[in-house]
Amino acid sequence: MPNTPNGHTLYQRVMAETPGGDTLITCLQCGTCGGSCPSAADMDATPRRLFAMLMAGMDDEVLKSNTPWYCVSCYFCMVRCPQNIPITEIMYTLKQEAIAQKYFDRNPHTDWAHSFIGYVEQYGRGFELGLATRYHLTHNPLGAVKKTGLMFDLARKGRVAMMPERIENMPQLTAILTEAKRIAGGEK
Amino acid sequence: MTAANGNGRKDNYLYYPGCSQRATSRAYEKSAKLVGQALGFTLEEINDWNCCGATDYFSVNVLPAYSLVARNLSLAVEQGGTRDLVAPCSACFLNLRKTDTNMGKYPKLNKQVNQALAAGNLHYDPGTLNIRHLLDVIVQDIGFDTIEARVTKPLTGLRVAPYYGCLIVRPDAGYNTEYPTHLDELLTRLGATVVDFPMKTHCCGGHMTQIGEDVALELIRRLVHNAAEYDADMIVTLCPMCQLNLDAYQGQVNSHFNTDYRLPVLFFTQLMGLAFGIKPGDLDIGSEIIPADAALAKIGQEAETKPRQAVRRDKNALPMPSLD
Amino acid sequence: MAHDYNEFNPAWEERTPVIIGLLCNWCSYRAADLAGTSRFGYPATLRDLRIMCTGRLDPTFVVKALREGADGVLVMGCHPGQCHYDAGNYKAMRRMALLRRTLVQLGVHPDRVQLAWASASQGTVFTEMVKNMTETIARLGPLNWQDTAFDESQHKEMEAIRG
Amino acid sequence: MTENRVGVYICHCGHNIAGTVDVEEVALWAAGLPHVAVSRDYKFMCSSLGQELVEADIKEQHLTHVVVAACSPHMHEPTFRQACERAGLNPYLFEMANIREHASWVHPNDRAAATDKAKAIISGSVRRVLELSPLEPLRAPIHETTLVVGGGIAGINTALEIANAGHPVVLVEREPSIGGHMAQFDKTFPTLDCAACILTPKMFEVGMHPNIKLLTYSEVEQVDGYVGNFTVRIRKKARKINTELCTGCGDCWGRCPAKVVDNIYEAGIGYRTAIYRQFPQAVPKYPVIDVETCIYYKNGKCKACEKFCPTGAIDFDQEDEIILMQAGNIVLATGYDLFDARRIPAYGYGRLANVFTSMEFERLTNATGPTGGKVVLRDGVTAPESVAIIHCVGSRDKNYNVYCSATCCMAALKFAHLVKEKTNAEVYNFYIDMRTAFKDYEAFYIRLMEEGTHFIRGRVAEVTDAARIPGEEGKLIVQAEDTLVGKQRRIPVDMVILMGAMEPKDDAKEVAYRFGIGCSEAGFFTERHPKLDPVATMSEGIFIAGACQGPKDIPATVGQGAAAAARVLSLIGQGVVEIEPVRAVIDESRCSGCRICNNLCPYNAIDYLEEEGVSRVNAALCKGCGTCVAACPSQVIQGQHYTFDSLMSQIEGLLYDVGNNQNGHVRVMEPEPV
Repeated sequence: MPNTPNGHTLYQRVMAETPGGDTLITCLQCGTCGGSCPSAADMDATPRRLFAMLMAGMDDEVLKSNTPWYCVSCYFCMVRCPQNIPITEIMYTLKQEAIAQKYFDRNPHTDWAHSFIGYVEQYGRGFELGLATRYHLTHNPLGAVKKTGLMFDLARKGRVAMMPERIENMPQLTAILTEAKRIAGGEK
Repeated sequence: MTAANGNGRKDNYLYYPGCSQRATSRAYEKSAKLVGQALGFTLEEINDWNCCGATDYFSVNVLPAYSLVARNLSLAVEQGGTRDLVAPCSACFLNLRKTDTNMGKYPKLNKQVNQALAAGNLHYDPGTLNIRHLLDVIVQDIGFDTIEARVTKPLTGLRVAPYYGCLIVRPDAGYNTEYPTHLDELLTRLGATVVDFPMKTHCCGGHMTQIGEDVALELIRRLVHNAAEYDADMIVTLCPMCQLNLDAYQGQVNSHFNTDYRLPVLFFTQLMGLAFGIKPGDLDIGSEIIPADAALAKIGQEAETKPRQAVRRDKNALPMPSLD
Repeated sequence: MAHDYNEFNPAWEERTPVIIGLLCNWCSYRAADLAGTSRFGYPATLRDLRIMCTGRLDPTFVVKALREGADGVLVMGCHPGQCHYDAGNYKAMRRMALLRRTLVQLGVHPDRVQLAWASASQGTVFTEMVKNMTETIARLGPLNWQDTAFDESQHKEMEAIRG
Repeated sequence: MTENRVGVYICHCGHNIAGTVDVEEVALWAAGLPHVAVSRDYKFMCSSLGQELVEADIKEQHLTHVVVAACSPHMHEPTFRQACERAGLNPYLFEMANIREHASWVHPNDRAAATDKAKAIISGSVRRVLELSPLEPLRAPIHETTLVVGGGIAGINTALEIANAGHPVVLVEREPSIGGHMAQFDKTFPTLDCAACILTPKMFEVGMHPNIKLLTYSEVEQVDGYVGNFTVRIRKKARKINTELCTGCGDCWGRCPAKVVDNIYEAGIGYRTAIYRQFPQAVPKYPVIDVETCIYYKNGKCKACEKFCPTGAIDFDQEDEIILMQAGNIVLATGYDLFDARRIPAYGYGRLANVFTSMEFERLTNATGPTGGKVVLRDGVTAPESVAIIHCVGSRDKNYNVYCSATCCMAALKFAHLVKEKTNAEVYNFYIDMRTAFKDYEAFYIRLMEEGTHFIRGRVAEVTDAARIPGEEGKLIVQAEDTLVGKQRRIPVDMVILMGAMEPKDDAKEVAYRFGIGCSEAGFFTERHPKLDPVATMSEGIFIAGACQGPKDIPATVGQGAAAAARVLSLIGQGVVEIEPVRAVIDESRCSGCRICNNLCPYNAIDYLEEEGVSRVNAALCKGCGTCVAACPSQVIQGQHYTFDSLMSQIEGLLYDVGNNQNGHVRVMEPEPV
């Protein structure tokens, strides 16, 4: 069943929500993106195939796909795309859609992203130690042990901040983000 | 506008450090400031800047992510008018630039972001700032000749693999998006031997080291393998994320793939500092996980062999096309 | 593609902007033709006429168009250096500079009269120019410039002098 | 004076206009315009029935003026002018209202706005047509000589067709020999004919033809005039060879010590000497000295060629020659450039030794090429065991050229065959879509499949020498998504061939400007009509043929060459051309003799008559731009057909529904803030 919030297909929403995303309609299916992608081997569908699925209305499969989550944002596909489709940005939109529609409510990627955003929204800045700790302890306790050694190495070299830095005008940032979320919500 | 003193050079740049500069890449900030001092420019930090959102904020909610970045742009304009805004981190550079560009290109985005900014009594008109990477400033505004003239301890004998990473050249920052050469040229002017490094703009794995380690370790392996194949003594980076991934995860790459790479990874500003005669300690050399001292000890020594080059020529060969 | 010009200026209650286009036969008229054959859409604000060359631009045409009710005039020719008649567009440039200055003295915003270039192959350039000009005029609002410079008797006099 | 009776005709153009503009309503409305006697709408005005409608009305309704609202005047103005003339109405009392290109096609989603705009355009045209005066076209004889620019297969064919019909031709070629790109090729697809075997006889025929004057190593610098009477200035560059004496024996280039890379004929993979003949079958047979690389021109010494020349034909002091000629018609057959593959860094051309361009490969596989036809790697000796051929390099790509270059798929198949034949290497074709239209092409594709060529559907992402796994070391790795499998593949090969796009010549835009014709944004010359008039241009008497008009293969190029020749021959057959009487005329009785117009005229067509103290336009030189008309302070210069009154009236007409014309109220305005 296609997901059609507001009566739009996922394909239409992706094109509307991504800056420059309307070029997706001109995809030649040439595979330059899938050929360029450094993590294509781990994706269940190459970006090209994902776009074909998107156009075919296979919304459910698209939102379930791990493809956007393996995107490393290297922008190779985007600069090589013969149709100038902002593929990397479309991957961001697809992740956003998958989260919003609860397809990827909890997985390593979203957990990491949510932990990261949590710190940003709380302090205004990223906090690597806290982030890694929070994420790995909640999500991946086994991995956390491995990471502890690494964190220790970094700490020994003075490369870990022990306390998060908080920006001064946190209320201002909160107000901006709240408003942005309200606008984004209203659009859907 | 600040007074330009020749060659488009300016005394003072607005500076967006980014979160890493306060933790894992302190060495980068420290060396960048010292190099700036040596070359006669200062970096003026934007007051109360916030995180650029990295890649993760953009994957969850695009509009708040743009708004998050735009707050920094707005604060920068309040502080410095229309000056160049410099970011040393490639990811920050990309996000700041992307926000500015896309706000200019897509009126709807511009309107919405400014609507969000208004909630914090801020506003940003796209195109007001010129957002630049630190390397671009050093190469374009200071210029190779000035830099070369400042070199007191040339890095002769040191073989370096210039690693640009993705985000300083892509999607479009005015340089060749796949095979840039400005870092190569800079390192050559410092006296180092630049090795062929076909993977120079390939991905370091980004945040995948945290969430998809197998993917990331393979990407790091490719880079380190390629640099080693061309006999580099070290990899030189310009991005905190690249440095962290290649340096801190090299050990894990070795255990994962049963390899034995020991390639130190330094920031280009650290090498500039060394060439300018600044003390290694002041440049935070030693804070890398794979120690650079053995590689740095080669400076000034005669190399035993020539590094391998990609193009091997033969006297029967057909002419090669020129690259001009 | 109906436009709501009120968004730019509330004065567009009763009508939409009207721009007179003076297009040279060799470059910009063909660019407009190309925009048509390529089906590039643009606002229906432009009403154009063909002159052989922008060198034929008589400032009277522009004043006439504004007096007859146009909100703006767009003159388009070949790119500098590519005039079919060598340098007619440079002559247009000079006349235009003077004309715009004069129009300001008559109380007309100079942006209402613009000179631009599009080669025969630049359907997109032509389209963009019409869009930009329309937006400019939309922001400025209706001109309704009806005999402000002359009253009717003076006008007759001028006609008489002209013969 | 007779009463003005205007006929207005609104064309539906099928759905092209009627689909957007309410043509019936417009016709009804137009009937109410002042002086309009007849107003009709009709399905296709340009059809013979549509034209007859106009003709009948002119006769029966006694029309004095006609307006047809349809397509661009550049399309059908001549059609309706002829119709008027047939019915006895002076054709210059006709006006075309462009409601297709300028209305229905550009406002497709707004019927009301498109209809309103159509009315305004028609209103303007009706007002304008009433101000027009009858004119007679100027007539001029057609000069019999034809100038053909470009000596590739298109130009050769055009020149031969015209010359064989008995008319003189001047063929100008920039390079030292004619032959063009075809002379560089080894085989031609799909028949695998030897290119030289079929081209050389034609080149020879051109060289010997009594009606063809061949000017090689020459360029057209300036073109003036109009159809039937072009004046052309040609620079014949100094060959430094006295061709009267030279026998083409080859002793000179055999002794020349300056060896340089031949970037033109050998596509950069072979060498030539400073004095050289491009290839053995060159026409003409004479060599040329390249002064850029000749040692004598650098340091004043050497002259080896002069010493060994048996006939004393070397002339170091020879200078460029300027040739002025008259031509009645011009055919441009200037060809194409191959895409510069260095522009795509991901494919590594110039950086990775064994990445070749398609033209490099043509020379490599050509028996007269630098390796004697052996297919080897850049080291000059090793035969490849595996070869990747990449399609669409610089074609179908918004970053470079959006169009399909049309010939590369077939050329790639040809290469695959030649590689297989000569080296038995594995060949991988990476394509987006295989395009093998036209006669016998698909059969060739099937044949290549049967030969065992691998076809991978996927545009190559990158070519790299960065080995990832052991099997890749020392190879070029071609990385692409195999889109039919849906997986990324890395194929290690020894050689990569890039099928570069066919691009307009780098100076195509300058050439178009010089000859007064249009070109696309990319730089391909624009034909008068893409389907029905593919070799004519918007400029009368100037025709185009071959790849300068757009990418095409040899059969299509040859066809266009013949088509251009036929168009030229029909004009020569007419003997006389009619020229638009759009000219400036000075009312000498009112000219004050200020002479402002004299200096403004770009053609020096205005003379000052000292005795009369007035200026006069020389109609033969005037081209009707109107600059003087606009500048005359006494307004006594009239631009025929574009008179002051006609344009002023058209403006009034265009604005019939706004401003004063609508409600007539007068308002004094506050100055606008600037």
